[in-house]
Amino acid sequence: MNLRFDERDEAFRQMVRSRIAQILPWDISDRHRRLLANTSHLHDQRRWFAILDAEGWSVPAWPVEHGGTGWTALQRFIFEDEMYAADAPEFHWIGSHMVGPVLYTFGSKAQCDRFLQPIRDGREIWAQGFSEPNAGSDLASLRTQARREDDVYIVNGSKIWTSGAFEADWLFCLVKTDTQGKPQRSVSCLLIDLRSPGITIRQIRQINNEAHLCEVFFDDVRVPAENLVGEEGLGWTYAKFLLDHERTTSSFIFWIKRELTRTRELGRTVVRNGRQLIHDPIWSGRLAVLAAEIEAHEWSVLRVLSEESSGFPITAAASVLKVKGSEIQQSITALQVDALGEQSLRDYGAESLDASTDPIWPDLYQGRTSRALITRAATIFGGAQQIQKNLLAKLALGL
Amino acid sequence: MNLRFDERDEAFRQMVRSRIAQILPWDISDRHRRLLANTSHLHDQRRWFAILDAEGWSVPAWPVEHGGTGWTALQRFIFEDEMYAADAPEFHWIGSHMVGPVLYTFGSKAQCDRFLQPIRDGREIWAQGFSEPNAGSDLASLRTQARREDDVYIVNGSKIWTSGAFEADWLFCLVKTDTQGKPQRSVSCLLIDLRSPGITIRQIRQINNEAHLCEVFFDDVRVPAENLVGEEGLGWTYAKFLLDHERTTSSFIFWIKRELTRTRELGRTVVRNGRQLIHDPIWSGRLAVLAAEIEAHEWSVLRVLSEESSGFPITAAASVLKVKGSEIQQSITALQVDALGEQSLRDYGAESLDASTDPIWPDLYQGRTSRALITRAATIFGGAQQIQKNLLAKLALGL
Amino acid sequence: MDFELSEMQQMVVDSAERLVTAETGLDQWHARRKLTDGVDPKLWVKMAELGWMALVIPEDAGGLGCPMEDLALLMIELGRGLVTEPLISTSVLAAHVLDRALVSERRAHWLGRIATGEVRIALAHEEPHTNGTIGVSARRIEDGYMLDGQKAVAFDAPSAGYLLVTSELEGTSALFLVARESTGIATNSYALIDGSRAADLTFASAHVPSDGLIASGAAADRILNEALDRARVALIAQAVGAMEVALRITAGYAKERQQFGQPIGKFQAVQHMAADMFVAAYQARSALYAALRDIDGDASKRARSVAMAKVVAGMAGQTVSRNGVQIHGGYGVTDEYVISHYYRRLLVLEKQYGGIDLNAAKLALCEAEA
Amino acid sequence: MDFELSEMQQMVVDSAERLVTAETGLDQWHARRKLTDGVDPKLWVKMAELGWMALVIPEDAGGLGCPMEDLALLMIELGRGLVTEPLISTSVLAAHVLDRALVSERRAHWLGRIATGEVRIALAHEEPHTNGTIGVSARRIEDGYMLDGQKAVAFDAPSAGYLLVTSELEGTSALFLVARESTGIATNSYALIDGSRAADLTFASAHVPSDGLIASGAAADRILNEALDRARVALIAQAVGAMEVALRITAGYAKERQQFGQPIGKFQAVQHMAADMFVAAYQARSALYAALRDIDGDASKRARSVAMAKVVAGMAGQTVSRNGVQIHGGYGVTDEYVISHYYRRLLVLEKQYGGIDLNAAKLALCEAEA
Repeated sequence: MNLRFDERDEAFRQMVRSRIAQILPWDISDRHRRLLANTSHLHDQRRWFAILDAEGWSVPAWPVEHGGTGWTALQRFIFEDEMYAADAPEFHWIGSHMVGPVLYTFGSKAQCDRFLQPIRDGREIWAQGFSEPNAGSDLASLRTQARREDDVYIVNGSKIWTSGAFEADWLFCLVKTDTQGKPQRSVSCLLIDLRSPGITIRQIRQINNEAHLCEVFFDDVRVPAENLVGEEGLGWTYAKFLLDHERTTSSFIFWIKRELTRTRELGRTVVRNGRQLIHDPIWSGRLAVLAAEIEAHEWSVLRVLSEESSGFPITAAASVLKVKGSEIQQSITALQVDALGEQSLRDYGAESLDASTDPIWPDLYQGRTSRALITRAATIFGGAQQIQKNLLAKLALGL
Repeated sequence: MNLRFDERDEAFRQMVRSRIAQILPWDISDRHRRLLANTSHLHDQRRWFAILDAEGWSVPAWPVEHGGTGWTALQRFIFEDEMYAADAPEFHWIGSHMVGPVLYTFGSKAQCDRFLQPIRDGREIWAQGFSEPNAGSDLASLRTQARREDDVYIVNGSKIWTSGAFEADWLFCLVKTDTQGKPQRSVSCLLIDLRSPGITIRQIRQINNEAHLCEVFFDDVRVPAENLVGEEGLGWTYAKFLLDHERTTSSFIFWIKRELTRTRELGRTVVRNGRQLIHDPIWSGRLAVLAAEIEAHEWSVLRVLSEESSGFPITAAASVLKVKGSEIQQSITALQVDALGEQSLRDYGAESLDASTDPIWPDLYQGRTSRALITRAATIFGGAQQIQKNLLAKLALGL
Repeated sequence: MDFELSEMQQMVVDSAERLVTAETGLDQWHARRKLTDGVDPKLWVKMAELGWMALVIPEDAGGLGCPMEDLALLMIELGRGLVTEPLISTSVLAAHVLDRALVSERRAHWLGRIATGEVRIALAHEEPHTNGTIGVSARRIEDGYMLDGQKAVAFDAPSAGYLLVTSELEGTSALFLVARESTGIATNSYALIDGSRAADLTFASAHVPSDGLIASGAAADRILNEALDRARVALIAQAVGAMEVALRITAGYAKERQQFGQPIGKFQAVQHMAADMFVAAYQARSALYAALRDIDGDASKRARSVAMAKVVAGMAGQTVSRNGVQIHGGYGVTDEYVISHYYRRLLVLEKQYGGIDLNAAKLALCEAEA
Repeated sequence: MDFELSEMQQMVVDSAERLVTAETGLDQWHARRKLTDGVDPKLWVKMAELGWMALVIPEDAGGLGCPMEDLALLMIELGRGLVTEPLISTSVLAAHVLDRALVSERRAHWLGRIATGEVRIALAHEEPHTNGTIGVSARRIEDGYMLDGQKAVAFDAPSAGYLLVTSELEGTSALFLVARESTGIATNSYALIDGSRAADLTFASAHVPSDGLIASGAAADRILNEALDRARVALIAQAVGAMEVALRITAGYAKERQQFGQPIGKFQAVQHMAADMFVAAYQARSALYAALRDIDGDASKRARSVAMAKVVAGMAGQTVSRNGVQIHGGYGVTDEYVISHYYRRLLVLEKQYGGIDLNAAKLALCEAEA
């Protein structure tokens, strides 16, 4: 065991940092800083992906033969850390972190040829159709059906909480291809063109005014059979592969570190009782404890990334990242809201504004409460906190 | 609704306060202040009960014909508040708050004649035998049996967590008198002389060095049938009566208020970084929030005492008192421990010491950590916090 | 001490319950976003007709002279219905200020206008907390005063005809009553997250006639603090009502919503989150009662009890609204489920006129100075 | 960055595991209460023979020159076994001070004695926090120094032959090495709640020879802070070990203990408390790693990382020990179940050399001054 940072990693960080500073358009990072929504601006994201693709950096984790970088896990960690620190748009997770890996692992050559490049360069954006109105945390009760007829599947049913479906191009969708069999063997993965006839998309307005989550309805939607991923009935296997593949994403570590920086800025911007808030011992005490939790959280991520061996399955450690990460997201945004006091109550609406010229409302204030509101979802989506803790008790402790 | 205090209640408080000051022996309150244990010193308690009995104040809540005071619920509240504030020993709950009420409500005249007076004057001390090694929170699985033979019951089995059994005179005991019937109709209440042959008592050393909790073993213990309370099979009814009867005791409100006073004293006694701890904004902030919680908690007790009408059963409100009361007991003792820092780590052993002459260790320090350690039991005994919350969800919310 | 409702109190509660049932709900709340100033004029008139604006105004000034307990009961009901009409600004806060600052006919005139719902008055007190902004100060001129500076987040100002403006004047405090649309006053209005409205006010050589100064020095501070504490009690009462309904809605949802083959309310984790909500809401109501006991009493005791209640109700509001959303799962963070509106309203009620943090700091200072 | 154990590390861990398995457990802990000074001399010798006292002492002074990672791994194992032998005081804290304060032969002499387990040295640094007590100050006399004043809760002092005493000297800091039984030094020994021992020390014209002053001024402060941070890391590592075992014991209990017809581990509430323990223990180990990364680096970064780890591990220790006791029910608060011993030990580990509160305040100051 040797926990000192390697000089080479530090050099890599410097290289990445200066290159991002060169290639990231100023208007993108500026807009990104004032974002009200919790997800990056899609147009900016596409532009940024195209730029990264030209650099060969848009899908660092993919195998080199599919356009990956060949970086170590720690280097990929550093790269993403720097992307966030630079206020760059984030990865479009569904395509780069889910669909891509599933396709190059289980998909056909034709699927790889058709789909991977548009993911790499941001031309095609993917959404993910897992949850259904009656199957939130309980994915075993999926009902959306795909009936095979000759060389097409006829899909009927609906999905919910499909992030960004209204502006996405494709849907990576779990469907039931077998209504008789065991739930574990009856689910398949289909790639569905979101412009197919029979698809209706409804945006759901959220607590923070965004309407990014969608409901997607399928009414006899015809999907070419070649869009089946791998084998029928193995949908669960692929979904599980995804979760195992993406062990550290749910830690939100980079997002959290960026918000920590913003919180510190807030502490120096807000003046209360004639002094900067950062000099209020109670507020800075909360900040300090949170910063300590974040430091530890970051090391938890590094441990999982490095697959540290221990007496329990690594999936348990991944659950720790999710549980702690979602808690911290909520704590840090709450601390921002508290910093702003009554000024936190302003509703900025759904659209991000131009740069502020009003000294009462510095740019930094915009989006803080919006973020805090939607962050209540951190303990809900991607497996509610309750489910995560059930899982932990079982995986790590055998309860 | 009118929430202002009545002048007459304030006058009553003054009367009680000055009378207690007159009759409470100085050595008792002095010892009581330096107590390491969580329960009052039994010898002092007996002395104090005798004094209170002479005053006619030893069992204020009992009907006047049994020696009660005829005070209103609020007056009894004030009386007890003043007892604690004066560092008097507390009531010996089991006798005065449990056995007495059960006997004068369900017991025979002979039982009342025999048992009530010695409870009133502290001559006979009672313990309570409810829990068993395999029935902690789950009282339905009691196993201690009482087999009727002519005019005696033969008792076999064991009880655990029996507070003070080693120094008590009598045991108020739940036993199974029917091994076939439904659990709800198979339990009875027996009054058992703790000096009966066949009884073995083992003291259990606790986390705070006290050994007040006991295990009581029954080996063919013969109990006269006249010591059956009420009817066979109605043990649950009587136990439930007790709980309904004692809605506010588990709030620990008076205990908590006394610890709040001590915590404030600590804040002025401890000097840290050259200033009194009370001037440390983080510590005094924690104290302030806790004091606010305690103020609200006290009003919760008053609402239950006054049987405020609301949309849910009053037993739910009583559970709130237990849940919140035990949380606060833990928070306030933790705040004391934090105040003492490294000095909180000293182990004082089990026996209270004489008044301190060492300025490093003022009397006030003694017992703080001991109290904090045993207070972990507040969320365990008398219905674990988990059980209380199950109950609340059911009673108040229908879940 | 008596927890039973008087006849008058029962009447207030019943009328409020009827109005809340008839006039609130998701559709209405969504519709209110389109009101320019956050106030539905018809609803305002109805409330005035029910006597609510007159409730705590003294009888000698045309009010009903009811105690604060009655107001709290009304506010609990309005909190249940998420009613954000600017009742507190006008009929609690401004009414108290004008009752104490004005005398004889002028007092009767203004309190009468408030009691009938004819006028709305907002407090402009808080100043922005960043560099580059300046607070309001006044200077004496020949025929009155000239005000300069800025106020931020003046609750309910967009719909108010008049403002109560706190200001520095010759080294001491001053309280002005001015028409909001006077020359030299610019209003920057915006919505808050619960759909109510607030504004920043910029005073640029704003002229106030001599009688616009209604209190100054220690009296101004005292009156303002009294009025703010009464307004805080009203906010706390609304929070209690909001929590009790959020709890009911969430328990209802937990009984209906099926996951893993049973209602989610059968899961112990959900039960415990709900139980924690219940405990919190109970505790908040108790804190409200404690504040009501002291609201007309000794100033330092009053300030302390109100701050305590603001802290307890604020923390309780967080527990209730957070657990309520959590139990609702994904639906909890949508605008389409009412629980998210309770969440936002409870956040406003926590922060308005000082959040948990500011009140805890105030109490900590009391502890240190005791 | 590499999380795999080296051969040396594996050896240390294995030997510690063996010793812990053989030498600890309830009966041993109960027996240790009767030791007068808290140290089992046989165990001490065994530990010395295993090279543990020499572990982080530089090779040029007769030590093994291992990095702090190795020490942390050893401490994790000792934490598992609730070993309270005064290893940290002597072979971490005092060893570092003497390594940095002494030179050449004298350094080799003292470090050699520590490495072989021949001597035990305790730090007397903290001063009592009440009125009526006075801290230690020194004045120069002809043939050395005279010390007066008091130290409180000097950990492990009762079994130590020597003391490292911090003192004021001519307006600056000074660090003395003195024999504990020197004339003028009175030791008031007592047990701590985990069975270890501490003492208050009263210096009344205690004479220290000239070479007893081993560092002064900024150097004394720097050396002491470095040594304390290393000791803190060792405490944190022990806490990590204690948490991991408390977790295992509790999970085991939850699988065995039946209530309401099933193991209590089947109840979701118990599962979630246990899951929270797991998360906390995981987080604590991560914090330890962060501190280890910076332990030999830049002073302010080191102090910050160690304080962070002390806070995180402190809070985690509370979660683990509190939930562990809660899941054990009544048995959790008895001396007869080991979980209560983990509870007490984790409380000591949290508070020793600064608890959550002091370290959080230190970090808050860093935030403000950054």
